[in-house]
Amino acid sequence: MDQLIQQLINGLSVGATYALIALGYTMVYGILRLINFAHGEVYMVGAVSSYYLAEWSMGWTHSLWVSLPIVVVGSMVTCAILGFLIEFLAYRPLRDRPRLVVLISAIGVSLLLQNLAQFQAIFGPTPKRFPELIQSTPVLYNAAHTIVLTNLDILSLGLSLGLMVIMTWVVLGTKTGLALRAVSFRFDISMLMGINTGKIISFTFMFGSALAAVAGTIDAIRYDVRPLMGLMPGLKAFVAAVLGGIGSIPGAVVGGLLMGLSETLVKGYLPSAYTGYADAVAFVVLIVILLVRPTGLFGRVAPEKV
Amino acid sequence: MALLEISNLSVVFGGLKALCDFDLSLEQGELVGLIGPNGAGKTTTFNIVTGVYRPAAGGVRLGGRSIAGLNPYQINHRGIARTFQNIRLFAGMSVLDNVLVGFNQSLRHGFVGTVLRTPRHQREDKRNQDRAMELLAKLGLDDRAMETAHNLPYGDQRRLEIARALATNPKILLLDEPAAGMNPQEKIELAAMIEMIRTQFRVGIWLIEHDMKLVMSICQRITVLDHGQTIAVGTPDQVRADPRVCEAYLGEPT
Amino acid sequence: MKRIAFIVLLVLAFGLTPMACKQKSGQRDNSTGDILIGEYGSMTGPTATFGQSSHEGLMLAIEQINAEGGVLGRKIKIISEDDQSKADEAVNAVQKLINRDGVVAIIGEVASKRSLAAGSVCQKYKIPMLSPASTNPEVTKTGDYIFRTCFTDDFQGKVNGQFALRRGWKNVAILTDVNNDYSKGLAHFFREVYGKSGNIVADESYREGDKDFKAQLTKIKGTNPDAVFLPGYYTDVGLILRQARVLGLNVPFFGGDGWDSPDTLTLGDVVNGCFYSNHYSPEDPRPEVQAFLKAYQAKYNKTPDAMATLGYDAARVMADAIKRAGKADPKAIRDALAQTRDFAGASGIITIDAERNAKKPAVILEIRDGKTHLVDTILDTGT
Amino acid sequence: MNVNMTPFRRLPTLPVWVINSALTAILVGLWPLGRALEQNLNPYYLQILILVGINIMLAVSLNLVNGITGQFSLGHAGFMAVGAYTAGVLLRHYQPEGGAIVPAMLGVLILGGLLAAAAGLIVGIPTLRLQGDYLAIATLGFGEIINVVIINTESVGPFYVGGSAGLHGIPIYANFFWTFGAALFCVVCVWRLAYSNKGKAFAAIREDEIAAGAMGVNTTYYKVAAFVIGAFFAGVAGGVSATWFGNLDPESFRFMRSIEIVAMVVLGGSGSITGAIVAAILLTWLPEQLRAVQEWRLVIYALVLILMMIFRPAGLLGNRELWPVPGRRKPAPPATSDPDSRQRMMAEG
Repeated sequence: MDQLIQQLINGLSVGATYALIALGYTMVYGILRLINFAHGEVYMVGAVSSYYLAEWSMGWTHSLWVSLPIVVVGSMVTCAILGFLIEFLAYRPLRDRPRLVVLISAIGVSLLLQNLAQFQAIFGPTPKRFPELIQSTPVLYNAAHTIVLTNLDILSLGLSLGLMVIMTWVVLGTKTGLALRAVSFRFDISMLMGINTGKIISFTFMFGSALAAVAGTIDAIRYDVRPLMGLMPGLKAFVAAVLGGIGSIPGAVVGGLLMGLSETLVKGYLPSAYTGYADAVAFVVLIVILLVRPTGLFGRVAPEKV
Repeated sequence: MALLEISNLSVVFGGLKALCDFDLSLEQGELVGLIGPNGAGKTTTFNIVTGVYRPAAGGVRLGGRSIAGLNPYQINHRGIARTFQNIRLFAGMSVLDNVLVGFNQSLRHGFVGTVLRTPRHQREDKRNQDRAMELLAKLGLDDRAMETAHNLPYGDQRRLEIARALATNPKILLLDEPAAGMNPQEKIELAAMIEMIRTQFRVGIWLIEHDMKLVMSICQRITVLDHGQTIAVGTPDQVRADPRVCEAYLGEPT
Repeated sequence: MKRIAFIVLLVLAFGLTPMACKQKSGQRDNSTGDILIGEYGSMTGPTATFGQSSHEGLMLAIEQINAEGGVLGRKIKIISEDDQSKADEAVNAVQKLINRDGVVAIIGEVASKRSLAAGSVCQKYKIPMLSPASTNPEVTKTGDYIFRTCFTDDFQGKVNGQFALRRGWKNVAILTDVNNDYSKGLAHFFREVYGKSGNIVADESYREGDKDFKAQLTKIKGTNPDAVFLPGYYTDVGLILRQARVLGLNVPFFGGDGWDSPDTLTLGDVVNGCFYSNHYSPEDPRPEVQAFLKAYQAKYNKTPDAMATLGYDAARVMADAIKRAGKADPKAIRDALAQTRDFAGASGIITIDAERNAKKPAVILEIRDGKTHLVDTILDTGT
Repeated sequence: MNVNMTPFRRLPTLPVWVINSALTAILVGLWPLGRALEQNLNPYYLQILILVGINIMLAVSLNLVNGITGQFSLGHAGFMAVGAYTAGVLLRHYQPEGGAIVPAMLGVLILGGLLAAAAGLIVGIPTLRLQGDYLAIATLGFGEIINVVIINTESVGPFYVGGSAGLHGIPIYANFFWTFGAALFCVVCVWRLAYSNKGKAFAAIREDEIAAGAMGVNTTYYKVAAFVIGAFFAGVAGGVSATWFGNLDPESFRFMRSIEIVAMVVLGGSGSITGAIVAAILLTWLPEQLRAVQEWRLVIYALVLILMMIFRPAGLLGNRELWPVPGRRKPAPPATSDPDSRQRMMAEG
């Protein structure tokens, strides 16, 4: 029983990363119907920049409360700028082109970032441990120490839920959000209605990239930083977004958490011989979801064909 | 029994009855109209008959056999072809290729024959090409055969859609607002062309059209729909005289 | 029309120019000028860490050798090719090194599956290949031109099995990387030895690139092992140990030379009391070891990991073989490589046996307070 | 007679028997040509040439699915893996020799293709209900599943598969003849399917699936057919590569490989068969040329992809071919394989 609870905590903690990345996917996909293949790499850049920011800031301050905001805000700004540049340089010129073309361009960006990060002068291929800013320490545990909840588990879960609320507010409660919804609903018409669609799209990319930076920072602290760290989480987060219903903000979070849970439970409870298949779980889930309920859990229900 | 028999056809969208107890019969060589205000359920009717949507209740029978619930391509094989309200040509393909796709279902050779270019494949390819050119000639599009479909003027695109539908060798042809966007001169030509198709290809034509003049001048019978309900059936004169039709089109008489 | 001309030009420019000036394979004159040695490795891709590390060690060795005047009065020139951590690319790279650059010998790869892929090419063209770190027993079975200067999986797996038995651990859990044949190989031979009298209570796996291991660790913790065998690379060891300690899994972990890296030593408390088998101990007073550590520190400003040490030794063994061969000829170099006896490398005293594998004792190191301490030396696994 | 009005006129084409015998002659001629090349060409360039042949097969077969039928698949490397492992495992197990080599090669290549086609059928029937990006991501997922399965499979019955260590010691029987013979077969098949009356249905589905259905085209059948035929040739290409390299690494069939093939299709021009061939040659040659710039190699490759898409988004050839095709004399505008017209409307104001 204790083990099950621990595995559920493990699963939610892994899922929180997927959820944070999926939020960015869902925003960009919701508005442009584009799989931003480079999104996983933005997450990686978020981790790399927070690594450097932490090194730099801890060089002159020992206060967590000075360092942490610099790291988080700094990497969010870096990634927002990166997201803006990616959209502006690699996607915007292709706005009226078939999706396949945009996808190839996105893949190009993704390859570019991966390989630049592998340069020794930029980051290098070797995983680097995050400077000791926050240690992962158990904060809640039972007497036998069989159930452990760490500060970082709480932080990542709290952040993904908190950001979900903030995003929902941005989309539903602000003027920008209204424009965003309009653009996502009918791109062509909203342009005629005087919405600066270019600006809205830039905003979406910057916002989504900043979210990826948050995920990158948390994972950098929890795990470590490596140039290829964006590959699998990027794919799995996309699956999470589809699972939750792409375009839906709570869907991305729920999808991410479910993905984390299912992976963890497979690893934790299947006989050893089959735990190697855990990576396939994400994709089996994806295919089943797409076939049974293509709109995902929270997706808008398509007009029913009677 | 008539060639196309529709009885008690109903369809529901999210609790809303988009079509209710629709009846129609259509004979070979007949030309029947379907009119009604916007949103009356006209195109929905076409979509059900051609298999795009599935009916909630009611039957569609072609030549005595039920076709309700079949796939669009199966219904086309049984002998119903259609055009679309918003033109849906194979825009990037040539005019000729558009028509050739219509002949696709008549091909008797398989993929192996295609790859080996067997004599039968060659015969069929050549025959279809000749038939396609013949068809295009009848509709006055033969000199545009090699043009890309989306480069055609609007009226020609409408005609190409009809030619493509005729290529599938239908018994019944469903035309969804063929005159939309045409000028009066083109409409006169269209009326003549529909008449020509009806007699030369010996098909039953079922027509959705907003242009009253056109409908009244060529249709033998007319059904009027409003909010999914059939409000009038009859000859053009009968329909024109029906007070409920006037009401539907002009609003409540005051 | 312009477009077609453009394409034809492109094709000509890219495709046909070098085709036209074709040269026959390996007919470069090797008797004068620099001695060309090819190196292929994973400079990019998932295992770039190890490829680059090995490359650094190798370049240090070559630099030293050239500074001392080279071999046979000539300088050694390394031509380095990246294989992106892909087996097919490794074949392309080696083809290029042999047939376009005309190298006399090849050093590479760190990963066994790529050494196996490219090894058959080297064997075909009879160019000696010396792998610094490919541990799969199959690698040198490719042919008589393929050598290695590292342990084999069976040796190191058995060493660890024996060690676990000597420590008196009754219950051991195993955590392997399914994507990594090194890890799987070590686990396989560990089971063979340890499984005879010990009790394997859990046999879990993860996949290269995974970062969260809590699911497996929670499961392992539930089986109450005395120790955990973790035959992975140090890139994962740190993550796994830190997560294990947070979950309260406080038993010793032990593994192979994949652990050897400054990164492992700086892990702090979590790694205290853990063990790994290695080629040498940094405390070893032998001059080869101390000189290497100093030179590496001076050049790269960091402590070497196992890959760097192995790359360094591979280059030195190769240079030594060329010296003994007396000429830069592939066949002569091969014969000299096969004759390598008691070569004093940084990673131990290397003797190439009849199967073209390096024979050298393994040491077991214990990590305590950021330092390694020699606890055992095992040469013969006795099985 | 109006000179400007040039209605349909059949292009002068050679009789089919002439073409068929010419193709057979070329196929037979590949044998001595291959022998001559193998003896005289630098093995490094021969290696690249063979890779070109394998990539042509992959790009052209994927073009049938992605470019011509407009179904966005990202699982091509998965099908390639099925064919590669079939051929590799069987040849390694039975080690045919002497006179048995030719029938064995023919057998394993075809069997590999058929098993890949079967996988295509199993994957295709459910997933082809999906559209656009969803299909792409589902096929990508399928490729990853195949990879995970191979990694976790040491052996099947008496056959050794190798698991994550890869499969080694496959006899090297593939050569120039097998590679380009298979490539020729693949190109001819896809070409004839695409440019026949029957094959018009593939393009019709790309252009407008609903209209194609209403015109009597069994869209599911044709989509699955394109998928299965594409998978077949991917399997054959995998088989050739397995017995050319002599070893298989499960990692080389992951989605990055699929993406490389998609890049060839898009770079050549979606729908253009000769374009796919040109792109396959270019994208095989380019990385080898770039070895000179060492670590900048993949950075430049990535930049080429991005710049190519921005400045030549329709690919090298658009959807044209290098030479005129019967019944397609006037070039069509760049095909927009996108069923969602909304994307097209997204031009910046």
